[in-house]
Amino acid sequence: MLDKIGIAKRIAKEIKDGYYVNLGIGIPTLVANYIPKNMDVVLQSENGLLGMGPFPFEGEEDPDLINAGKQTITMLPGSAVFDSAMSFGMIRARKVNLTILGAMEVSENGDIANWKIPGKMVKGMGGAMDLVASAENIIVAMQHINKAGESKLLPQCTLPLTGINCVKKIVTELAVLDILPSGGFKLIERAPGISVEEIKQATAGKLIIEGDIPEMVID
Amino acid sequence: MLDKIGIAKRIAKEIKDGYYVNLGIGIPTLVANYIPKNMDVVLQSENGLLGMGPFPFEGEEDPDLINAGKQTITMLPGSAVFDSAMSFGMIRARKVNLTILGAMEVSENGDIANWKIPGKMVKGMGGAMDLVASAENIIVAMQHINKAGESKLLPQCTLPLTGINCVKKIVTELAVLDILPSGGFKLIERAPGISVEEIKQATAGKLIIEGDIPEMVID
Amino acid sequence: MNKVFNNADDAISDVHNGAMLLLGGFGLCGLPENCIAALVKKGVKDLTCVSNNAGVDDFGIGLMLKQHQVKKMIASYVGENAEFERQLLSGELEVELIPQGTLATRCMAAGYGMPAIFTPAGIGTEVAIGKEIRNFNGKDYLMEMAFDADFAIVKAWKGDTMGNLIYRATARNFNPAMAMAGKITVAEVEELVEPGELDPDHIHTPGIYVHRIFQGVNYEKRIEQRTVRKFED
Amino acid sequence: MNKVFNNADDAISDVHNGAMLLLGGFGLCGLPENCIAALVKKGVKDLTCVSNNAGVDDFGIGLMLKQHQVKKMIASYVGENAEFERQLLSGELEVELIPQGTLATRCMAAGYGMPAIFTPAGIGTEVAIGKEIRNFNGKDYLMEMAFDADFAIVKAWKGDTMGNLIYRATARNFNPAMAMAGKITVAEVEELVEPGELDPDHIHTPGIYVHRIFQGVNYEKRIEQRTVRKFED
Repeated sequence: MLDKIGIAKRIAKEIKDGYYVNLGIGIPTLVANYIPKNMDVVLQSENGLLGMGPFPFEGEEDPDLINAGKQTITMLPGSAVFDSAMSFGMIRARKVNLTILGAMEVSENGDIANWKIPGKMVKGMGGAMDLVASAENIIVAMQHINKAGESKLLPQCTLPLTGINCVKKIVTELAVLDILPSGGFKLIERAPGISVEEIKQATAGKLIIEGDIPEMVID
Repeated sequence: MLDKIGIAKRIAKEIKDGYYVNLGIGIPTLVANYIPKNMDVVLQSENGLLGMGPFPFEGEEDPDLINAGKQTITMLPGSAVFDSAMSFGMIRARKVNLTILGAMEVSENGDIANWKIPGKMVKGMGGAMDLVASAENIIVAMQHINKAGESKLLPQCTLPLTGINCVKKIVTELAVLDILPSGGFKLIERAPGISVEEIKQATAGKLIIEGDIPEMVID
Repeated sequence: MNKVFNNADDAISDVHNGAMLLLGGFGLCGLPENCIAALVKKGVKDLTCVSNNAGVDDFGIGLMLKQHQVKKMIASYVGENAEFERQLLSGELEVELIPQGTLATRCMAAGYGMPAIFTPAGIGTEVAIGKEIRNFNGKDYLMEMAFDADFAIVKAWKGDTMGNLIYRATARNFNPAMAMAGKITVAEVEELVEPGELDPDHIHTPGIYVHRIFQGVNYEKRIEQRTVRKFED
Repeated sequence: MNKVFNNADDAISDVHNGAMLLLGGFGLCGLPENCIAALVKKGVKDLTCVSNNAGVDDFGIGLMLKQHQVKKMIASYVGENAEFERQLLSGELEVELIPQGTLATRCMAAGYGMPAIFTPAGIGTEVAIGKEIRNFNGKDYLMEMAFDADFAIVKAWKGDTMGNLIYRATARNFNPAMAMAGKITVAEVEELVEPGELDPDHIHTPGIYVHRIFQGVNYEKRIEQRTVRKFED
């Protein structure tokens, strides 16, 4: 079973040289730490920055320089700043190659719910609806099972949707799964020590298993 | 009767302190020379400049700095450069207070034709259609009569239109006329030495004359 | 043409009860702090505020919420504010949550004279309810309307007396799109300079969009999430 | 990620016959001179060229027209070119004239992922024929579609190896909107620098929009209308 860092490391393997990547809050943010050093990857922060760098050293925080999670950050050489309208313009125009975000639920046809739980205080969708509606390639980092022990990979989402037919791949503590254009969670890899049977048990939506499913390799 | 400079001088009197003004090619360009010195007026050039200054001194021409007529120009202190999309954005959003342009024909309901003559080589509308469709306040600088001796102030335009219901005021060699919202050329002023009768003769569209028509005062 | 005001009080003196305001900033970054303080002092009420966030309890728009000055909040994310939550749950405050890109683009549309824009954000969700959906090249888009706000209130780094604005780093965020979108746009700047001191190629918001400008004072620039790394990292 | 090309020939080597190109520049100002020369040298044919103007007889797109490389020209104003006129009248060249703001905004729409925009330009004229008209708040607008071009070819003043671009004065014009709009965007710059040498706040076109970049050579920067005043003025 993967911990959060394991999920982040596995997702980092999906990143290719030259990619522009938008990382959501939570586990996706951790992915930045595991991008191979020999790759040129540019992180987009939807509040208006390309080329986001690591957190600043203590005492070097700049209140004018934050990421979409409102955290103080730095800029790398070659950064560009732009306004929110252009930021979502480039997102809508599919210039961002990969979007990684968390989810409460994902359905077997790629719908995603990650912004609202009925009965709880609603904080808002922020940029998530823009990102999922526009991105060409969306990977979701999430737990396979919620705290009540129920699967979060469902035939249909039960929570209010953030977007439809958009998620391409899911990495959980148990598995890597592709969502097929025709529908269904296609099992690609098992987490270390996890059996296909355990993944079956944890997946409420249509699970597609073809041939041997390799165990994932993480450095 | 006014010459071109007279028309430009008379139009300059319509400019108010603080105005942002777009000047078309021809007589409208001359208007810049007669804006009262004590007024802060900013000229917009739709190729992407606010704060257009006079022509450069000889030898100081900058090929990267031209106006919408492709003439070499200068920038005044407080200028701002922007791209064509924003330039027409601010035009469409009616941030430009006054647009002055030439015309081949104007109709009594404010339609304007100034871009195309059937049978002649068509050069294109440039930014004229955007300007006339968007501007809040349009003054046309034109000759009252064409070379064939026919009125250019018509019940309806005969040439292909540039825009409809848009012209607010006309200054010709003979007169200043407002176009009323309900239609009609309302005579406001006569050019020096021109009689109301002469203006009547030269105006094919509906001419509205109320009371005494003063002769215009130009410095 | 005099666009220069002495201070925030003067620049927002005619903001009326019931006005619709666009307020720049992302979280607490790039906030028009002086204008918000002046609005609180003035006590103007029944405002509709469009801003990406609603501040925190004791900073930003949170200060206006505490005084019950906001009737309706249009935002994309409002998570950091207990008083906001209380007013929302009690029904005192009306809240419309919209996607962040839609918020930015509806501002830009106003500034670019486009009455409506098309975006895929919200298709298939509750955001789409009651809105026109249109298919282009096989993809569905929502038609979203340009904002029609009485005032846009923004913060820039530098500005000149003609209203030209330059922002710094990610304090830019919603400020340029909102600056273009106000019937009256009020800009507060950290440094107000004379015409000619800003490079025309560096200006982010041309002065034609800005009606009032003043040099702000005592910027707090509070940090919402102070995240750092140690030197040994 | 290597976006840097040696020269224009390499950067446009895969422009195919029949391609649709967006070409930056206004008149002869801010023209991608090196790329145009390379396109002429390559002899690629049946191009659809979108550009505000069509150059003059012996400069700019005029050079491509002379070689009969352009099948269709989409422009707002084409007045300065005798060969253009000859080809148009003989039916060799197809021409679509569109309002200048519509041209710019259709580029921007592509770069902002908006399939269509609304503009009042052309309402009541022949430009409106066959197009959808829509009324918002009592005013009619045309719906105009975003361009869907194979290549955008632009010229900037400075750029870095990550594709970030800065333009100079009114040589900016259509270049930024077109740079955003190409499926492949090729940028030629007068000076190519390393990442970090451009101030992130000064960048006009973020590198994410630019796929190829090279440092151009031998810029002629011809002036179309040399207008000057005498010192005694």
